[in-house]
Amino acid sequence: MIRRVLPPLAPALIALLVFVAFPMLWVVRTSFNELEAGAYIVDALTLDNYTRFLGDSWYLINTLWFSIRIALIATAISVVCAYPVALYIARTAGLQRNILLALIMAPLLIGLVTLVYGWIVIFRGGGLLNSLMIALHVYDQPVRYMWDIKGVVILLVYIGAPYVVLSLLDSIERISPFLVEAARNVGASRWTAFWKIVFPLTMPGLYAGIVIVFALNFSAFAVPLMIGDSNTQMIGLVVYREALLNNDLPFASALSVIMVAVNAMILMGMAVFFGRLILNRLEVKR
Amino acid sequence: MIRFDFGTAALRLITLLMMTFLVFPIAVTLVVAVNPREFILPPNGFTLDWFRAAWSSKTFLRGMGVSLVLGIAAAFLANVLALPAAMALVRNNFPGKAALNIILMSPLLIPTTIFSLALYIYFVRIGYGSGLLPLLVGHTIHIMPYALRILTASLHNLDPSYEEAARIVGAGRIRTLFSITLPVIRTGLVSSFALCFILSWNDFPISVFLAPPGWTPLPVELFSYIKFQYDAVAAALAGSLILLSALAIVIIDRLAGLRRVLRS
Amino acid sequence: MSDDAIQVSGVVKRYGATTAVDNVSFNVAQGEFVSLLGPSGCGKTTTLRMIAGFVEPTAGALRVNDRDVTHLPPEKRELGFVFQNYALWPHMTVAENVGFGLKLRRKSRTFIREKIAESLSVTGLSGYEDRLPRQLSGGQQQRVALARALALEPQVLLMDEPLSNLDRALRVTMRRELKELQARMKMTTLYVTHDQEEALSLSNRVVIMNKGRVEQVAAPYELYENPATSFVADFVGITNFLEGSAVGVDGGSMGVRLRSGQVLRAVAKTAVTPGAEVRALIRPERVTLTTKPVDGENVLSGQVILSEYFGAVLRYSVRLDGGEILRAEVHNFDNFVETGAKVWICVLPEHLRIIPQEGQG
Amino acid sequence: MSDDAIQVSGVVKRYGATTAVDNVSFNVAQGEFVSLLGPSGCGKTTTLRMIAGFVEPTAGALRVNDRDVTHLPPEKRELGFVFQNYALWPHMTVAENVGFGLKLRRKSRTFIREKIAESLSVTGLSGYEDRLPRQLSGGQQQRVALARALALEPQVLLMDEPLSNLDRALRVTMRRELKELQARMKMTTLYVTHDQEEALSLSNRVVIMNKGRVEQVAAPYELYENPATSFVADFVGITNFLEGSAVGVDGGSMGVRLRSGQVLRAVAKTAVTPGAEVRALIRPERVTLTTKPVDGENVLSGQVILSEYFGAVLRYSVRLDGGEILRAEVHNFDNFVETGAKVWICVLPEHLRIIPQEGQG
Amino acid sequence: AADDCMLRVTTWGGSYQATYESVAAKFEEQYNCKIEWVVGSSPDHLIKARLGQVDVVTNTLLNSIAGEKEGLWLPLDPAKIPNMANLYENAIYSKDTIFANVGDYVLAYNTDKLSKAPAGWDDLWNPDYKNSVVIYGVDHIPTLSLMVMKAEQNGGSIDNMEPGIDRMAELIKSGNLIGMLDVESQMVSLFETGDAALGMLATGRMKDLLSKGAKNISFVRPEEGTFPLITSVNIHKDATDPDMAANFVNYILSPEVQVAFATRNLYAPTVKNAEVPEDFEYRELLVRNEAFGRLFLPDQEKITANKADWQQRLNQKAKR
Ligand SMILES: Nc1ncnc2c1ncn2[C@@H]1O[C@H](COP(=O)(O)OP(=O)(O)OP(=O)(O)O)[C@@H](O)[C@H]1O
Ligand SMILES: Nc1ncnc2c1ncn2[C@@H]1O[C@H](COP(=O)(O)OP(=O)(O)OP(=O)(O)O)[C@@H](O)[C@H]1O
Ligand SMILES: [Mg+2]
Ligand SMILES: [Mg+2]
Repeated sequence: MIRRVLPPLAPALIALLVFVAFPMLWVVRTSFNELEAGAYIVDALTLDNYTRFLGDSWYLINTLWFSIRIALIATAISVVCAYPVALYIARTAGLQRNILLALIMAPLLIGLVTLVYGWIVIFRGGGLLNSLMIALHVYDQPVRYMWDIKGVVILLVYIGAPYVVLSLLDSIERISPFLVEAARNVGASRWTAFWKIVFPLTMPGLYAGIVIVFALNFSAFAVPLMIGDSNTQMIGLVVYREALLNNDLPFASALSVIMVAVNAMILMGMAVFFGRLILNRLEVKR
Repeated sequence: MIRFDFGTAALRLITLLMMTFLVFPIAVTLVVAVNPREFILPPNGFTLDWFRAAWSSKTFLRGMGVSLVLGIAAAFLANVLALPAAMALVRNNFPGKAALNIILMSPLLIPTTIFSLALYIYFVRIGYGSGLLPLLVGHTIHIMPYALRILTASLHNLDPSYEEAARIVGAGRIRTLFSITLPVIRTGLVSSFALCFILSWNDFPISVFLAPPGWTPLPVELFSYIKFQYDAVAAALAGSLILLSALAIVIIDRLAGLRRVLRS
Repeated sequence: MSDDAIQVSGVVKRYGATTAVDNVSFNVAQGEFVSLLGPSGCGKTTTLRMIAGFVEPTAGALRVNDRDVTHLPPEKRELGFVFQNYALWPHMTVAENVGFGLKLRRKSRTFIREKIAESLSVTGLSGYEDRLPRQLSGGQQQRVALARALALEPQVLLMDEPLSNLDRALRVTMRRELKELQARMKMTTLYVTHDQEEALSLSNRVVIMNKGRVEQVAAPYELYENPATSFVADFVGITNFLEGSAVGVDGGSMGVRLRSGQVLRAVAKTAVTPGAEVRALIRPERVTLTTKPVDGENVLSGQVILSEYFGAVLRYSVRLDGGEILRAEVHNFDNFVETGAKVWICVLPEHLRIIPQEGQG
Repeated sequence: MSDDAIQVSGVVKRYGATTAVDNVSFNVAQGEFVSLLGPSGCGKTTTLRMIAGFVEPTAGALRVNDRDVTHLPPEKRELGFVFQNYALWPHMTVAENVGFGLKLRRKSRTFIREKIAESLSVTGLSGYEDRLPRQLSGGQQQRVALARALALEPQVLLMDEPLSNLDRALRVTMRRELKELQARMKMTTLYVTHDQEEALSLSNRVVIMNKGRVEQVAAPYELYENPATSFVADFVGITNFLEGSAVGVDGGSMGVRLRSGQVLRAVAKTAVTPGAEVRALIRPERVTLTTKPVDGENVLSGQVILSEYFGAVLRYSVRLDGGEILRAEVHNFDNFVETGAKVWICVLPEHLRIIPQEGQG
Repeated sequence: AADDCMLRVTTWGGSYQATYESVAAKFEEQYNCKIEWVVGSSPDHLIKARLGQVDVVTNTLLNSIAGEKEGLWLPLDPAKIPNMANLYENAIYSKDTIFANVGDYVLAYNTDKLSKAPAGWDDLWNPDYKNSVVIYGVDHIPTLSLMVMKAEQNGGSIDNMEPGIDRMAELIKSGNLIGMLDVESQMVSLFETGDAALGMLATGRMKDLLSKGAKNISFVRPEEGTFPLITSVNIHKDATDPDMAANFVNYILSPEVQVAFATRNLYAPTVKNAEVPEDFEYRELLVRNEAFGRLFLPDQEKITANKADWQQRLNQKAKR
């Protein structure tokens, strides 16, 4: 087994060892250092950086739990938005398909940095979104989207949804239509056939999408940086600020170590959950 | 055939809404890019000044070139690393597989800022502080887990007998991979490549640390630019990118169509 | 007409330039067992899939139990269906596959459990409940597909070669079980097969298809003994065709002059004009073959060029002195005739069937 | 031993708790045609896949053309293989599927084109060159799979039920083509089938498998006439088993006392101790059935309880007065016997085969 | 030769780099030495300096101080940098660090929305300006400086920040703020579109606004003082060619380059002999004379040491 499994995994594992594990040793080491006044880093062996975060319920609630919550919410919305689109695209072909795929990828291709212009025009107090909503009588006072968590979530969805579509497509396309027919034949409506047959079989793609988008969201910093306010304490942004604006590398390193641990636990949880749910069944070897 | 006609109308509507959601900001950006008053809507005229400025900026053009080359190279390398790993993971059940999966996903767990900083410091320590290698490695490693996930999903539904059939007519592992496996999972492969390219194309933190002088990718150039300068030049650049992608799609479609015509 | 469970009227299916099914019409009465028999690619599966609602006909109408179902979605048609390629849901165990339809019908848990157990035991799969489809052999998968359809006890059951991957012994058993089930539950059954034995032994009537068209619809005996076309004659059982011209047509009797000039006497069942080009059809099992010279009417001589052993049957191919190849089947034999041996062949006049040569008006 | 093309020695395959193949050994000589015959799920496919190198045996060794291939990758084994589920490459046309192996061997374009055309014409698929697999019917797909293997003219060909989805007429034709091809190209062939007719008519020898084990390896006639176990007897053709005890064993002759007390005389081929529990095996086609009372040795009377029509064959199930069910086949018949009719049955002593009852030491 | 001589100089991207590049050719020619621009954000400059990847560091004052503590810099030698003699006295921060140029953060306002010019920073708290005030994010020096200023004005000091933090929390809770922004250019657009009535703005951005023809935006420098935006320069201790680095620093301090940054980027000169042309349209935007004296520059070391703590306390107080 080892003989068969190791060679194909070796290049990736070696790359990870050399370019992730070794550099991360430095991060772990730095996380035990001290920061003197004036952003001066001193070699030390202290747990202060960890206790500063983990021992402070304010950080735990407003940064860690906040980030997890926002990442989960944005991921969930992305999935809900992207799934039907992926279903639709899977049924198209030729030019229509290419156009749809292009449109899906366009926002990512153009990049957040430039699209922020468009978003400001849409989001700002007297912007297009508020004008529209007020005109439609959804609400009558301008709502704050820009420099607010609402905008951050919308933007995370805006960026996340295309990734979900991309990761779902192949799973959807490879489902044999006979399986759906068989379900329809035993009395399943389209809807039931979808939920009981198609949906479970798209789980591999869905899982991929969720993992990707959750990881992106959880460590996001560009979106909260540009769309968020000082109160959007997304942990990725906090790391960015501590490392780059406050020069507090020890604290940023400790935060990173914590993030890696939390992230790994969440992803591990997802792996177990999805594995139990379906993936294990699809992985049985013939 | 009743493929997946689950409420076609509803699906079409949702897709339409989603596309609007995705495209609307782009459209607005385009309007900004031809609006003499930039962000003040409605536009009071039409100008190509911003476009002209964008296209006469050597930094942007060079940045675009760098991002393009970098994205393609990194996406390629990431998939090359991820594909065999994905195959090994999907085809075999062994103890510790879940843990291995997480290890392979590790670049995804580390905040990009710290990852790139650590990688940068590491490269300097081992004496490769400058040059293109760190930049390429950084991008490749960062996007590899994404490729791994998408390819794994693709391989889940692949019937192994396709490969067996190729092996038995004399194709070695490599030939089977290229002639059978890859074509069969091509949607997944294209998705994976596209996703990797986009991730690299959009990356900011890794490039900030690892890009050697003269090889600054577009997002870094753009971010530096808009940090202070707030005009529609960047919007015009976005507009140019939209038009370029549209052109690329038409060309690809033509080529694909052409191939189909030639075959029949 | 109201006791027809299935009515197929003028149904056509085109895929681009290919016409898979071309103006097919037939009925299946309540409780009847009808087989669709025909060569590979003749449109059997397509016809069945149109009835089930998976494929929309290009033209024509379909009625099931006196309802026009032409545009009804499959789940409203209340038909059982067994797929040629099994179409088992890969993420469900055997038990879940079989129980899925019952669960949709909101049956009680105990009822479902019992029904699953019952269907699996009928198909010889007890003990496989928790396997996943890909852990089963081809034949086991096919049986799960069958069990899945049977569990719902449908009034009308459509089956697409449900036994093709089973071994002969199991096929015989399953065939009996199926027949018995069908009789007990009075299921109207439309059965696609390429196996004439299966079609003949199971069916009340058989629909013979060829190139998208119906060639003949008849009861098994009728079909075998009075094939309407030489295609049917050849497809339903093995047939020898000897070409010649009609001579001495006389009341109930007539002769066929073969290429060799020899005349075979036959019982005339259809009107043939003397001198017309005809074909004499002889079933291999109706031929008597000896290695000793015989004299008399309807004796042909020739040489054995191939012998095939099938256990209960020995089949010889004989090159007649006129050059034609004739196949003869021998049952209950104790000696083999060597290849190359000279043999004499007798055919009784009542076992010769004469049909006009086709494609000549 | 060096003229054995395939040697399978003590091969075992376990999937967790299931033992799919259990200590299987057999050889296939150069140019020989051997079939693996057995019920669904008995391990035929698994055995074949181990020889091809797709599945690694848990234990045992495999040799092909005197090379130990147990750990060789499939592409180094130089075998042809036809898959039970076709495994056509979905992204390649029919021609590309067939030509792929040739392209790997760097043959010239014209050569490849000709070979493709040839293989497709042998399998009756000319004109389908540019179709994609999904545009073909089940049988057509199976033929492409066959053409793909044949195009390479392999020295050793493994086939997993290559004809199971074909209609009978085509199957008979393909069978002949295959046999002829095999003889012409002297391909060593190992053929998995669940169809005993196919196995008997095609093979030089047949390996009978049951529950992962080999039951008997023998030439077709031997197998049919002298089955080693009642499993083989039953699986290879239909067999009647009548249970009783041995009486009057006397040189070449012996008797079996049935439950009804009646004694059947048989030619004794194996040594049996008087009084031993035995089974008398009678092939249905060896039975003579009449509606008129007959007297004499080895006549049993009973009542027809089921008749099945197969065209050339009519099969009756008769409940004997002793209660046993006996099946009789009638060929070349002109009348049917009604269900419920009283019938008399004769068996010749030389057509009775006596075996000890199994599981009794 | 030009091939061997190469000077690695950090710069911010965009217009700053553009100005640098516009004056570099002359230097490169004169000293036959190529300049390689290391573009990045301020923290990158420090990190790259830590790793010895640069020769001359254009920096923020905070980073210069941090680097100084870590011993990253070479003392600047007036003998090798003759132009240092022209520096204003307070433009020499330490033996390692001098100011290359200085901008400031002024109080910008929309003349359509405010009938008269705001009197001071306290106007940001004015309840009339609901949802129309912009200030920089809490990590940014102007906001931190404002916090210190408010602490001092309310009975506290940089060592007793409670009053300042309270005051800032009030501002956050007042509902006046459109946002505390991390991206400067977004503030420009807020003024441009009329969303913002009042707020902080760097003089460089103010110029962007004015040059775009935003006639309804004006600015004041409150009596309390404005917050400086300082560009400092250091020479790295491991510079490959310290003399050439000194030459470059000297060149930065030349009137020519000083005026270039003044006219192009609105960074006021730090040398006495740099004459900004009289006809320069945005002369008013350059911080000069008594305004220069009123620049509010609290103890940078204390700020860096404590700002994380202040931020957290502020966030807790503002309870958002
Ligand atoms: N999607 C399709 N596109 C084009 N042609 C098709 C398509 N599906 C089926 N056909 C063609 O229609 C004809 C009838 O196919 P069908 O599957 O009904 O045959 P069948 O009688 O079931 O054969 P088999 O016994 O081999 O399964 C075949 O010639 C096949 O190639
Ligand atoms: N991956 C697997 N895991 C567990 N059991 C398996 C697996 N693959 C096959 N089996 C079992 O091994 C046995 C032999 O399977 P195999 O496919 O060899 O049968 P077969 O003789 O080819 O049958 P058929 O004629 O139905 O195709 C079966 O009982 C099957 O359920
Ligand atoms: Mg079919
Ligand atoms: Mg099998």
